[in-house]
Amino acid sequence: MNKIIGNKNIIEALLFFSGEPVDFDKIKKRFKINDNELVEIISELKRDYEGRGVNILEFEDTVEMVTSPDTAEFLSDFVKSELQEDLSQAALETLAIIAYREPVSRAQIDDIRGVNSTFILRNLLIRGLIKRDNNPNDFRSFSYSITLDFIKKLGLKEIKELPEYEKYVRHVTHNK
Amino acid sequence: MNKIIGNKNIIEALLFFSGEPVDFDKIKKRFKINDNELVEIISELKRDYEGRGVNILEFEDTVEMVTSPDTAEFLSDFVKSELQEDLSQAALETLAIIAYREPVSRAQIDDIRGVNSTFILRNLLIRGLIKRDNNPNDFRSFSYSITLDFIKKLGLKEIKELPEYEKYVRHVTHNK
Amino acid sequence: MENTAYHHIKISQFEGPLDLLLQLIEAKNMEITVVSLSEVTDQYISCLKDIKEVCSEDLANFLSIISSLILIKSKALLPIIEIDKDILEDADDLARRLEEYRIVKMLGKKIQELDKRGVISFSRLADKKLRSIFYPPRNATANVLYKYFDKIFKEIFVAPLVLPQKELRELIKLEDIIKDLAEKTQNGSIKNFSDFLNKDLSRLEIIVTFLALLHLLKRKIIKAEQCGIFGEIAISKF
Repeated sequence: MNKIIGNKNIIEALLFFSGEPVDFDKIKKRFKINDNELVEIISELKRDYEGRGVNILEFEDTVEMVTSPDTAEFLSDFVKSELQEDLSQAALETLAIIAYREPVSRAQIDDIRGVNSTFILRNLLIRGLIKRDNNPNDFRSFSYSITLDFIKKLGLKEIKELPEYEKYVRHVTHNK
Repeated sequence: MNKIIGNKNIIEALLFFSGEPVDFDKIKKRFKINDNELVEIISELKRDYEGRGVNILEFEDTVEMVTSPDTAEFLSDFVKSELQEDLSQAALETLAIIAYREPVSRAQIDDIRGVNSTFILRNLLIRGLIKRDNNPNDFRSFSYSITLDFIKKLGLKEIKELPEYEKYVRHVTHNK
Repeated sequence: MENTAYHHIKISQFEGPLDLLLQLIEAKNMEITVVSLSEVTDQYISCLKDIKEVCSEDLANFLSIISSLILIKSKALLPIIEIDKDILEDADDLARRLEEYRIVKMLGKKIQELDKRGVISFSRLADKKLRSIFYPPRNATANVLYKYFDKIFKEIFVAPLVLPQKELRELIKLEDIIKDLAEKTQNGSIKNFSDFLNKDLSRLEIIVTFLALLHLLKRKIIKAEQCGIFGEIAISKF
């Protein structure tokens, strides 16, 4: 068994075992492999799982093993997940702002929506659809971005699959 | 997509998702397939996972997806290496909520913290600091409490010996 | 007559001041421009009067948009008046904000379509056989847990929810102001707009009052004349 194959198996087992997104950095460090080797292993795994009931999902330098979206309908008898809950108009607007404008502060979200977004942000945070980090340029405020759960909820493989992503995406810089 | 392939994918997703052995009967009933079809699907899946990091294990009329035995040692080393001696602020906060409010559901913890606690809870579980009583039909209704090992480690005989425990318990008005 | 026309446009639920404005403009199949903003001003105000439940912060947002709309509308109604450059920028800014909101709302609808497919990737449930390794942290002592819980307790369990004050809501009784202004003008008890303004009025209240004035002008209930920029506005019975 050569090194790449061996590592590939262990990484597959690790992804299966973890049940959550695993950082690229952790894998690289632990397996003492470089970026190229990691990319190669992940694309091999992706190929293995193409058209299968399980998929490999990459998001912001993490990788996770998940069920393939087209099996969701049949799994719903067995699963009860928050991801299945509907989104209100306020949630949809706020998610759209965050997904297409991330990272974005609460003030910016409020400004675009024209209303206070405190409650809806809290709701989305609890549901795990968005996350907040300290704003790199202002430690008193948070910046919001979407999570892997949001991608999973929509059954996407990556953020770029969002509708008209290239056309409308605008990554704001934090100089407000 | 023909019926057999479709079902195979869905069963693969189900096995992946479940994290425990799944009864043959449950699968046959749910997918309206007979013994022969089930046997065929399982052997196809076994073949797909031959020599891989994840295996299909059949045992007494149940089938389960597991990590392959030769990855076990590595995985347990990996988990240990991931554990940091100190807990993060978020983890301490979660632990404190569980300690003073046990038994407490994830929904309650999320509600108090205002963010999703899934990954933190998983981490605390792996470290053996908390345990959960599970309801297999509803992931959200697991309830969490502090393990006996950790109570002892804190130098307490029981959780009620935490500072000001009685004072806070009187305020269990947060009945969400 | 114009008033009845407004009510034909059914406004579904809206998410806030910008959403209401957008729905009014879209109901008329207009593009978002300064002109279209000016055209929906009256409707916007009449819709706002019907809103019963609105918290003070949202009300302030509504009022700030109303004030921009009124400035835009005043410019349209009274093209002779010199308008400050800032005000024109304000109008452009409102149009720009509304366009941004329109895009975001449209993208939200597209996200909803994706969501409605019910196509979801699930993570694995936590392993039932998850083998835990007892590894207690150094930094989690009984006192540390106490400290953290005490902080949370004070924030969440004890701190009362600060409810928005009612003051702002009281402020926008547009209908009352219109009635009052009409009455006082009719019976001649005031002759100038400034007579009607109380010294203690906030900027927002002045805006609302000015709005009442515009309404009465438009309905030809009163006449108004202004001598010079920032000059006094003389008002009288029509």
